[in-house]
Amino acid sequence: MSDSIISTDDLSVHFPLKGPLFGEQPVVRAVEGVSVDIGKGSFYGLVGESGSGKTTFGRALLRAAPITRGSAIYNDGEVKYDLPTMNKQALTDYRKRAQLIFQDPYAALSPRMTVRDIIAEPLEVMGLTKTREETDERVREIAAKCRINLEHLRRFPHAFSGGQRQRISIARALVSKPNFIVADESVAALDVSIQADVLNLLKSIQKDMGLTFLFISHDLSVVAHTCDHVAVMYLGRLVETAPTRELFTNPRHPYTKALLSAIPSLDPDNPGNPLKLEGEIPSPTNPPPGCKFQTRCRYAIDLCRKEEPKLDKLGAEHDVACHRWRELADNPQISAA
Amino acid sequence: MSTPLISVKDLTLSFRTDEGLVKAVDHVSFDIAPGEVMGLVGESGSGKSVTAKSLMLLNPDNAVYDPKSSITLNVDDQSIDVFSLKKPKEQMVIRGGAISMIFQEPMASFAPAISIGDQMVEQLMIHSTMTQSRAKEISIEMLTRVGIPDPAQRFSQYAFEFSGGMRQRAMVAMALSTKPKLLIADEPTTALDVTIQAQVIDLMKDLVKEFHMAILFITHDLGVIAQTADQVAVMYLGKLIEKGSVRQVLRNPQHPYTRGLLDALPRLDDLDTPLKPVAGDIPSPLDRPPGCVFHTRCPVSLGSECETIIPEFITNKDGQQVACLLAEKDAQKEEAEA
Amino acid sequence: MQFFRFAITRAFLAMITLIMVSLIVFSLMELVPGDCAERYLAFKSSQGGAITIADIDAERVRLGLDRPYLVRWGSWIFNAFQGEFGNSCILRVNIAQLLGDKFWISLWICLASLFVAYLIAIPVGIISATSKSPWANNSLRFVSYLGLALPNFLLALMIMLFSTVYFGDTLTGLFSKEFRDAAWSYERVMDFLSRAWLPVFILAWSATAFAIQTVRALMSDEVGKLYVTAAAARGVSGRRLLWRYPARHSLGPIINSLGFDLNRIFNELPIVALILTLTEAGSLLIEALALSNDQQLAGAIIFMLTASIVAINFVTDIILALTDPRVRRSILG
Amino acid sequence: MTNTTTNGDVNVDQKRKEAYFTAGQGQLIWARFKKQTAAMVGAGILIVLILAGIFAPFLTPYDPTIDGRNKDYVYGAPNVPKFCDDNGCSFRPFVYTFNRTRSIATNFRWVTEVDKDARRYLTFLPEGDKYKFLGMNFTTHLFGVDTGKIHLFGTDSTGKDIFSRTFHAINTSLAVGTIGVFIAFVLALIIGGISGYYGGWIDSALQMMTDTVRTIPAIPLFMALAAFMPDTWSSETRFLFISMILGFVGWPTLARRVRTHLLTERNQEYVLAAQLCGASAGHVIRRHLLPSFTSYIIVDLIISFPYMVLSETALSFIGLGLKDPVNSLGVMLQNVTDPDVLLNYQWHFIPVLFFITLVLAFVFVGDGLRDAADPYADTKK
Repeated sequence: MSDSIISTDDLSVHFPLKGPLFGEQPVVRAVEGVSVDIGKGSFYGLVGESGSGKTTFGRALLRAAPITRGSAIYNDGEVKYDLPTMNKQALTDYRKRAQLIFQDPYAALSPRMTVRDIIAEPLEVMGLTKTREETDERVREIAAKCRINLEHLRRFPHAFSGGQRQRISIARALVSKPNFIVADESVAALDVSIQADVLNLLKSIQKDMGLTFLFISHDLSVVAHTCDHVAVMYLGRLVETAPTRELFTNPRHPYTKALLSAIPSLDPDNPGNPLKLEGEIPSPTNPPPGCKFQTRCRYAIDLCRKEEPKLDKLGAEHDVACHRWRELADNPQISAA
Repeated sequence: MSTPLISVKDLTLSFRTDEGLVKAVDHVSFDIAPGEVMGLVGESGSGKSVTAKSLMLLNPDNAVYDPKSSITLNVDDQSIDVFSLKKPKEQMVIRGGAISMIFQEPMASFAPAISIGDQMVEQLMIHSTMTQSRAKEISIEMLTRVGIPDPAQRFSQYAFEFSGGMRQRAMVAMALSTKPKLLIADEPTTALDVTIQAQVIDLMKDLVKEFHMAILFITHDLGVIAQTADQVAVMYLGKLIEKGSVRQVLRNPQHPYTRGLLDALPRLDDLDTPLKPVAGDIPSPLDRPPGCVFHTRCPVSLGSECETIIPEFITNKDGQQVACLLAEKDAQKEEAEA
Repeated sequence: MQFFRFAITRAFLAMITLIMVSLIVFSLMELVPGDCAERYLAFKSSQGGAITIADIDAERVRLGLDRPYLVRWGSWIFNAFQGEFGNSCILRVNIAQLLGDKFWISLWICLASLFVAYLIAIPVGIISATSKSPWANNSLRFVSYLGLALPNFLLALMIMLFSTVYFGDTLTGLFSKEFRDAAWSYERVMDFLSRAWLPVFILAWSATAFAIQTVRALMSDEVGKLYVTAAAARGVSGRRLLWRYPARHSLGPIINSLGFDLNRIFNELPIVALILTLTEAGSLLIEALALSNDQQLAGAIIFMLTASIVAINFVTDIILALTDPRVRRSILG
Repeated sequence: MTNTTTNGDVNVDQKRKEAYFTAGQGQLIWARFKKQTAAMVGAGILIVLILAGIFAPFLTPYDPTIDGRNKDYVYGAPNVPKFCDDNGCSFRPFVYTFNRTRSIATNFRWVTEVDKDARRYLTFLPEGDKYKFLGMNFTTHLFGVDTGKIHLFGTDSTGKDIFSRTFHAINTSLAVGTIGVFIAFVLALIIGGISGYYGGWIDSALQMMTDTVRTIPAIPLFMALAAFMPDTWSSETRFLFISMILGFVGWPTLARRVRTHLLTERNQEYVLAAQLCGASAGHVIRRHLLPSFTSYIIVDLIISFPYMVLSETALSFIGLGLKDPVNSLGVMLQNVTDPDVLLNYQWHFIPVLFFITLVLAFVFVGDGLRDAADPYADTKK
């Protein structure tokens, strides 16, 4: 697709583990063969439980995690970079165009720098502004956009609550005027009453500045409300991807279905769909053979235990990686063979 | 109404800190009936955990309870004043006897170098006169009951050898092994993945029925509350601001904070309504607003009245209680009209 | 089997450490101006004999000092592992024989001090970490700091002088005169014990101060952990809560640091020995190290001290692996 | 009226809060440090002692070496200045003149007779022994007496003024400690820094090395080395050599701490944020790593300082460290080993008190700083 700002093909990230001195070295296959296209200007959601590899995938796109295999192309219309092979100069330029918003607003801000210095740091490092006045102006501009009280710029982070800190963190990510932002669980640490505020801020900024977001979250309801396209990951693999509404009304992968049904409903009289998962996500050092979800899947058959399913197109933008999605779609009452 | 299992009255508690006394819980009162699941909802800093720990006198040493606070526990036709329990022997009833507690982080709440089984047996033997082998039998039974595979082998393992979900199951097994009348669950599912959370909630629901115990379920997640609780109490900055049955509170919230919380929550069954955040930030516990604690963020604040008058609880005809001046005025108006 | 492999690996690592240590010690002794041959002949000349360069060279060849550096180190370390350190430069006697019991007595005195230090420090540290009274806390802190500020050689001196003045006995030495050269017997042991308490006490003095700080810091950390609250919530209380939970869990790091605590005591041994004139123990050390410039003897002593620290570290590693399930599982899988 | 006052209060409160909100690391540490009484007292004493050490040549009346001795007042007791006696009072404090004799009748001990009629009045800023300060020669001292000599802490076996010696000894001990700490710190920073910043196999190798060095009992080893110090070395060379030895004893522990700080700090999210902006290693070190651990390093330095002083004292005490004319607290402590001193000339213990005070002050300040050094610990949830 030409209008993708990021497109990956078979992207894998493996981390070596400290193992015995001799013999086979254990490897964590955090991300394995993930292919996605993130459309320019989209709010792309990436969902998964802990250990699904979603954070690593996001970092790999920012070249903060080593890409072991596969390709990842960044193309914003102005420049085009092949992420795994780009040179130092290209990387420096890429840093201006792609940024990260962290999860923990407490850990992400240096307690020893004033808010102004924190937001100005990317400008200084990247050499985007020439004079201090210019830097200050840029900082004030972005701070206003993120609804940070300008009088607070000389304060230190310890003066702020979680929501305010997260806004500072957002301002820092935006100050270099990037095109692509990875927001890694950026509202997970916030209270519900603050969370909506930050989500709305992200949405409005995305519209204003025409950004593309990769929004990583474990919370399906948050994703449902903010993203226009969602990818579901399980144990380093992509299991299903579709436009948000399509995914939430018509989930195809048994894991997506289970994930959706696991969200407790706000209606006390509606206990929800009883499709509950047994067991827990296996360790990425020692993944099961075949389909990675087979150990917890009630529909798993021999084929699932032997062969890993490939992503199957079932609509223009809806892909699913399951051997049995057709059968299951035809007959939802099907039982495990 | 029958006698409540536990009755908390005017619980007020401050912490002695470098900055002086910091009020964490302010005149909190609620009852829990036997076999009832009470959901205590609140955001960070609302004092919900501190309230729960008060029931077991587990707050750290710098906690100062207001002398007017009272907690009464009614078990076996006996009425126990919790604050009068001074000696460890007397406190046994609220610590693992009639009340048990499970915590948010199952990993941190098991001693790392003592096997899960040893910790379970220890608790059973403290609270009864049974033999060690009997205690072990019961422990393994409990582990089986909460759905831990290979319980006999798991019995001698350590917390770090369990997965997150298994640890929380083991925690539940341990808490229930002494057959308490009240289980305090402090954010028991927050650290878990959704699919595991669903498993643990199911398990707890089953066990409530089976053991006929009451639960004080503390969480910030209204969805979890909707699926587990009978009664709900909402806390904000150390104050209880609304309580009632789970259906009343979630379907017909009276307090502007509860309403705001529900509006701010992204819901899967309604993707079109935009999220409405509660304006402003949660004030630091160091500077609690005077008057109604919520007035700094309240969209319907009455101005100076809300800034000075601390609202009292009023009860509507369905038994739903709310502490809000606006609701009070509306009620008075209705009364006058009637 | 797994455990056996672990023990072997650890032993192997300990050996490597010891070899590295020996290289450092040996090199430093080499760096010192003058060698054994010069030193002995200088000593001889001071006794009145005339010496020439040729004499020194002949002596060098006799002692094997003309061989290359690494070869000499190799043969030194090879012999050292067999407990053979050659002859003393000046005294001209076999070092192993010269040290004999003396080294072991010193080692036992140090170990006894370490034991005493923790015997006091564990309860005191626990009390000071868990006590609610600020008064008790502050005074314990002050006392333990005094243990640092009043160096033990000064303490030794004061005790000694005090006893000289008031009891007429200097309390020095490890044996009374009549037992100094006697063979080991029941009486000699008793005599030894009646005098050994003083060096043990004095060496334990600042070791205790250090140990209290360690125990206190570890306990304060552990007491605040959630599992302690959780245990209290289950009805565990009093001493049982304290010992079975935080105290047990802070034991690991304490065991881990024992080797380095012993090192600190070794650092103080020579000075204390000098004051208490413990000729049987550490003062031989001083004599060899400081007074007679005997590099062969000095090297041997330092090597043996280090070897005992390495040995302690090895033992604590094994103990830790046996007592801490986390370590145990990571070895045994 | 009442309203304005409350408004004023609110403003003051607001200002106080804003001051806290805009307070940097140093200010926060100071604010926390100030609250600890013991540490503040320790800091006060420490500053006084350090100043006393630095300005010792001026503050004390005599040369501390053999040149400044008082031949006529060997083993002399302290002179306590008085304002009043039987002969009346005086605005100027005075001491008495002593006449000392010894003969077979007195068992060859010095016997002192006080001549209460011969007062020696204290004078301020008198000219006296020559000393060098900041490279210049001075002869003015803070105080003295108009005739004869004054010995506030008495004199030692050769008649040297213990008061002067004590203050100079503080100076020397602090200087040895400072150089020792400095050497240890430079080594620690290089080795711990490389280890912590690069990690991986470099870290493992350096850790192995550090641990090996840590297993060698340092003092016996350096005693052995010190023993080979030629007697011909000048006192300055000895001084440098001892400082270096102390530095080499101290570095492994410090290096471990530096490494741990670096490792934890390097993995902070805000460091990653800077790296994701393309920040160079230099920028990360300058803006994040250094500011984050300078406070810890200062704490570590202060905590290790008393051990340097203690080790120096120990070495000097057994005669392997500093020797006259350089005198340190260790040299001073050596004097009290003599039973004769304990029985007859107890004023030799005065330097011991100074020594204990100095070490205690360091320990308390170090402790207070350690508690204050991480002002952000409780803001992290």
